[in-house]
Amino acid sequence: EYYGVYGGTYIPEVLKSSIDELKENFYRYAEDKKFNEEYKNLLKTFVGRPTPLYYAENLTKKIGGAKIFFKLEGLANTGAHKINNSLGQALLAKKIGKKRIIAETGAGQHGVATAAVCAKLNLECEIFMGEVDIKRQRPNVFIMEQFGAKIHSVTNGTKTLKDAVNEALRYWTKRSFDTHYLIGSALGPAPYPQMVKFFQSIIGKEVKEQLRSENINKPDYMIACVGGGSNAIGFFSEYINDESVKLIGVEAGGKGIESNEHASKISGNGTVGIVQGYKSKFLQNNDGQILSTHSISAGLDYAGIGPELVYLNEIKRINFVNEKDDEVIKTFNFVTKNEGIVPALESTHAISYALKLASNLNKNKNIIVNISGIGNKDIFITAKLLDKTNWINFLKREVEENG
Amino acid sequence: EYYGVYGGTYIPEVLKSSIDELKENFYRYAEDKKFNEEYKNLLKTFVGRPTPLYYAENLTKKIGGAKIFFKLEGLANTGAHKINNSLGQALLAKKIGKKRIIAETGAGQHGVATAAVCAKLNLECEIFMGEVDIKRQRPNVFIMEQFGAKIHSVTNGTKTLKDAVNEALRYWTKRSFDTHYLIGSALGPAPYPQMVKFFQSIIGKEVKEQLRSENINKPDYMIACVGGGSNAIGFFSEYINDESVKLIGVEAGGKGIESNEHASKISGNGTVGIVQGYKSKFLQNNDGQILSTHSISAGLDYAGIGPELVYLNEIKRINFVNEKDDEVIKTFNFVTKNEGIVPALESTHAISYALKLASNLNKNKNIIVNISGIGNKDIFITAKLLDKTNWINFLKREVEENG
Amino acid sequence: MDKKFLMTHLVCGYPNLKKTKDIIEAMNDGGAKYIEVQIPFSDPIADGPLIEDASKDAINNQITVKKCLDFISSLDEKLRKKIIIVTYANIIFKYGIENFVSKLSKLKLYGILIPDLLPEYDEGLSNFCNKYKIHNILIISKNTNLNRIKYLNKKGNGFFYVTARNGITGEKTIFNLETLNWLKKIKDIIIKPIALGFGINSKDQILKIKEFTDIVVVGSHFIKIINENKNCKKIYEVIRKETEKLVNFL
Amino acid sequence: MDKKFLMTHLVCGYPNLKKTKDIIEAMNDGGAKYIEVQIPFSDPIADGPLIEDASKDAINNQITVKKCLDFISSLDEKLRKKIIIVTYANIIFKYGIENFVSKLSKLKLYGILIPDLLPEYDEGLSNFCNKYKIHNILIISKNTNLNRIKYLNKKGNGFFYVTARNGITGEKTIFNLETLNWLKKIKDIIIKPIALGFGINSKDQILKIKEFTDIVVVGSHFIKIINENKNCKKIYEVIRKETEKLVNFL
Repeated sequence: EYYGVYGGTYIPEVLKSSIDELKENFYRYAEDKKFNEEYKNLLKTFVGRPTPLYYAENLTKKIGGAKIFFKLEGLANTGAHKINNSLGQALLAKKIGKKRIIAETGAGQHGVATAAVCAKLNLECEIFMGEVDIKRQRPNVFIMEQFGAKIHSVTNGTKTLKDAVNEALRYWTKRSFDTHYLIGSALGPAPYPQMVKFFQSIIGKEVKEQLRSENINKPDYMIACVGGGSNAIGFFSEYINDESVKLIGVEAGGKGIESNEHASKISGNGTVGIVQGYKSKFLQNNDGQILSTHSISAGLDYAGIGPELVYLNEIKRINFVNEKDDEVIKTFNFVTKNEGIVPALESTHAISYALKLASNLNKNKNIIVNISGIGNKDIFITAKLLDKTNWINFLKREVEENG
Repeated sequence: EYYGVYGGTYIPEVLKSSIDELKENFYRYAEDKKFNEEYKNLLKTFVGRPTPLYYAENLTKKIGGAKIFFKLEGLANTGAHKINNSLGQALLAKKIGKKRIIAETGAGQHGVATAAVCAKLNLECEIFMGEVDIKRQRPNVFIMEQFGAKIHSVTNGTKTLKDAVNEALRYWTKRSFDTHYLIGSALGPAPYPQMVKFFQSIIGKEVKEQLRSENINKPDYMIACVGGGSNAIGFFSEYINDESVKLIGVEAGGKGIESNEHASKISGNGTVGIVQGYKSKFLQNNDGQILSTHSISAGLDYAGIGPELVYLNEIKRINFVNEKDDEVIKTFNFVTKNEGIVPALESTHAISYALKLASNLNKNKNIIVNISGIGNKDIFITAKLLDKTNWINFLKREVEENG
Repeated sequence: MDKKFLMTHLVCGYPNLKKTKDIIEAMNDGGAKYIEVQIPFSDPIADGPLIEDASKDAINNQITVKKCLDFISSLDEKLRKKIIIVTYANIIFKYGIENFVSKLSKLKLYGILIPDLLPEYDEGLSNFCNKYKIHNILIISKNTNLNRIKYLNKKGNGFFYVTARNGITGEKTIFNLETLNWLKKIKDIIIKPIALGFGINSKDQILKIKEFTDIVVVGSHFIKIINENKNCKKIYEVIRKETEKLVNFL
Repeated sequence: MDKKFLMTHLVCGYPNLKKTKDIIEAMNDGGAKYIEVQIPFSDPIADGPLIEDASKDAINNQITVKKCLDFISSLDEKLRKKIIIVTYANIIFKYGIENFVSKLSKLKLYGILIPDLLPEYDEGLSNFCNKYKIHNILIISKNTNLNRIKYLNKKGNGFFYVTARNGITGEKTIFNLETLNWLKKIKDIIIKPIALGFGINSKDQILKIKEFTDIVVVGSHFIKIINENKNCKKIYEVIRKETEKLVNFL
């Protein structure tokens, strides 16, 4: 349950029995052949796996260094890697006999993935989302509602992701007997970090197999963006024990570390704490109060990070860097124009660093970047930044013609 | 070049040599092993094929008749089947030595797919789009521009799709020596219907293979929506010669055939004509003037239809029906809630009919529905209809905070 | 050098049938040898915005194929003999191609020009034209290679419409040496007269090209003048004077 | 039947430190046996909206851990001995758990209650509490099974806080027969006194439960009263009277 000193199970007594039940069931089903077959079959037919491993030939040539590959998680159903975990946990919850799934969501991707899976598996679904996020992320809220999910507007605290987590935990303390709390990142009390990694490790497994069919022995570098870190830990999973593969996590540099408007826990100024059930690094003040964070990408905009990543950084297995909002937007432009792929802003952080790295490496090296999601979801951010007049005029027209 | 009396090459003299060149090259490359390998590799790594064949178990159980399967084309890169054809034609154009791709687009899906492919293949890309459509479909315009495409606003005629086709044809008459016109549906002058079918037939081929691994000998029914008909003809392709497989095309019933606000050429009141380069059925008046059409789904909102489909209907190989806007919206609700999949409004026409059909069939029958695209693109239509107040308030907020 | 002729162009029903009558008579009186009367079609892929917009206006003003033909039948026979009907495949297909050609024949019109019907896919048009003695005007474009020109030469039964550049109607054409040499080659192959068109509107152009052609086509230029004068009561005078002016350059 | 005691609750620094002083003295003077002083934390997962909002207010008003501890050290020793510090793991972890416990010891406080530190994962809290003679209040919830209650019984060194239902602070609890039977079972196992809390605010409730517990906890109810009287100059009187009233039900 611990990675070095990180991880653990820091929960109220009222949740102890549910967490114990979950632990026991997770470790049992993780070994269960039938469960794994059912999971894999749904990954194939419902999620659309395997997602491609794609050679970004144009970027490689323009940069003129290492070969750059993308793992295109954004082609999964609901547009991101999140569904790997949502599907796995929901299936597990169904096996245990739970009737209802609750989940927190910030930007909405985890909520959308979870709502989709619940529709598929005939589970009730309630999503906790900060009031501020609900207002900002209406397209995702709409999709969740279409999937039949009930949205709880969280009006406590800062009314964003961390408060949605708190509220989901509180709700869980009341209903854990028939309800599974489906955490969306590799964090929270054990067994969540282990469980989320388990379900996201499909990404790394596919990479390994796909590299084999490209006749590449192994990656030289693997790069993933890190908010909570579920895409990163799943993507890295197969290679953590192979030290010849360099692993790099890219955090949200926001407006720069010195500005304190960022979400970089490891490469920035996070410190060790125990929050929301787990011990890890958090952006917090000297008293231990959690700070508000900033990132252009809603999916990275969170004060905590998965405990295993912190540990793997501490033992120097994963290196962490960060990329700033403005660099990310530049990279977004560059990638869409040259590859015909729209990366999520989250994933664009990883690409942004990969491009810098590639230019300093020999052509016989290869870099694999996890494109954790597709960027169409970000249009209300990117269009506003890159095409403001047309976009605002379009929205005005929509309002005028239908208001 | 003809299917019965339909098809042909009805073009101005100025295009004759380009069409001849294209015909010759298409038939040559269609047989070329290296070309096909390159195409298939890109389908795998860039498009994300194969797309899943998915058993819609919940719908099947609720309906209580035939088994319903979905072919999930919406999980392809850029969210629809359109890219199969865009990729194939662009690759062909590149082989022929063209430097530039032009394409028409209505709702924008074909434009987005074509722009993506051009970014990938380093081809210049110019997209013709009606002024009215540009205003309505800003999200797709934004994505195309991100891919580096130049958008031509078409201000002639009704300023919508058919005028974009006209304008693209006109532009092509000037620049055909270095420019390929990438038509997005299985229509236009030969060899376009043949070529688009060829590139879209990957859908049918995959279905055949996927059924085999499900131990299903063949489909009993195949259902696809039909605007121009490229998803339908590609999806049906493997089974056209097997008359035991019933093929059904579902057209846009709009507000009902009797209202004359629809886009149903075969099941509605289309008549034979020669327009935009091909002989087929069109919605037109007694003089042969093309009528404006209506559908809730922009992708079906076109007055023409592929000539092969008309022929296959005439010889009673494909049956055509239509579904109305309001039925489609009901089905959209039903499918999202029960399957965790968001079908494009186009494809929802096909599902809508499939549900009716399934209920009258025995449980040992199976129906495969082509889900030609994912419905997230329709949010500006669906959210307005299904969640108007929240949606308009959201847009207002976006305008106010950024205007 | 032989006498050269002018062919003019108008869209039937634009701005309305009454003015169409003024215009066609003005062209006739001004000395045009041939007059292209375009029956409007909703999707004219070979035309530029001027002709498309005029067509759209006419259709919106309830012009129909029948009204066009009735209008033409109301004209003097002498004038009718100058008329070449220009329209798109779908219009005559919907009408019935044989019916349409026979109708033109009854009206004693000169010919027909359908830009989207190539001889290989013409739905019997050339046969019907032969049968009913209507000239079927074929187009030769700058993309048409010599072999194909020879082929077309055999197919056409009227003069040939040579488009002096790629693209559509209504855009300016520059006649450089290469184009003029190309025109010479065509004249060597084509036995029938040729009409040279696309973007001709100035004295300079006409003087440059008249030795290479039998007929000079001025199309969109007239649409533009009609457009500018559509509310003018003296449209007859304007068009007649312009026609006379152009004829005088020949 | 033994004498029963009241434990009250307040958030340190809410609405401000001056009023906190009035409130804590009022509770003391009103007859509370124990007073929970909650050091605010930004993300209190075991608390309902009342305590969370009070915590947020206090933090926004620049309350810090140091200010809380300084405030407590300014109180009379007799009062301090009644105090149980309630806060979350991160606050004491950041401070240093041993330092924190030793500080409480120096201040002669009664105990500490950290809802998100279970004995199995308590970062040494119980050891430090034993070392520095501070009572470590453990929680028993309705989900805690009998085996675990036996385990906790061995781990705690102060009284046990029994939450009378699932969920979080501040919601009303209904004491039915099943709950009362459950409480009896707990009393059979737990040697140390128990404090029963979560949603207690009425005479009825208190009369119903007092035979099953040693200490009755009234928490969110006080936060609500403080909230309603936060601008009232007579907050001391209000709180003291409420405390006296509740004590009299016991």
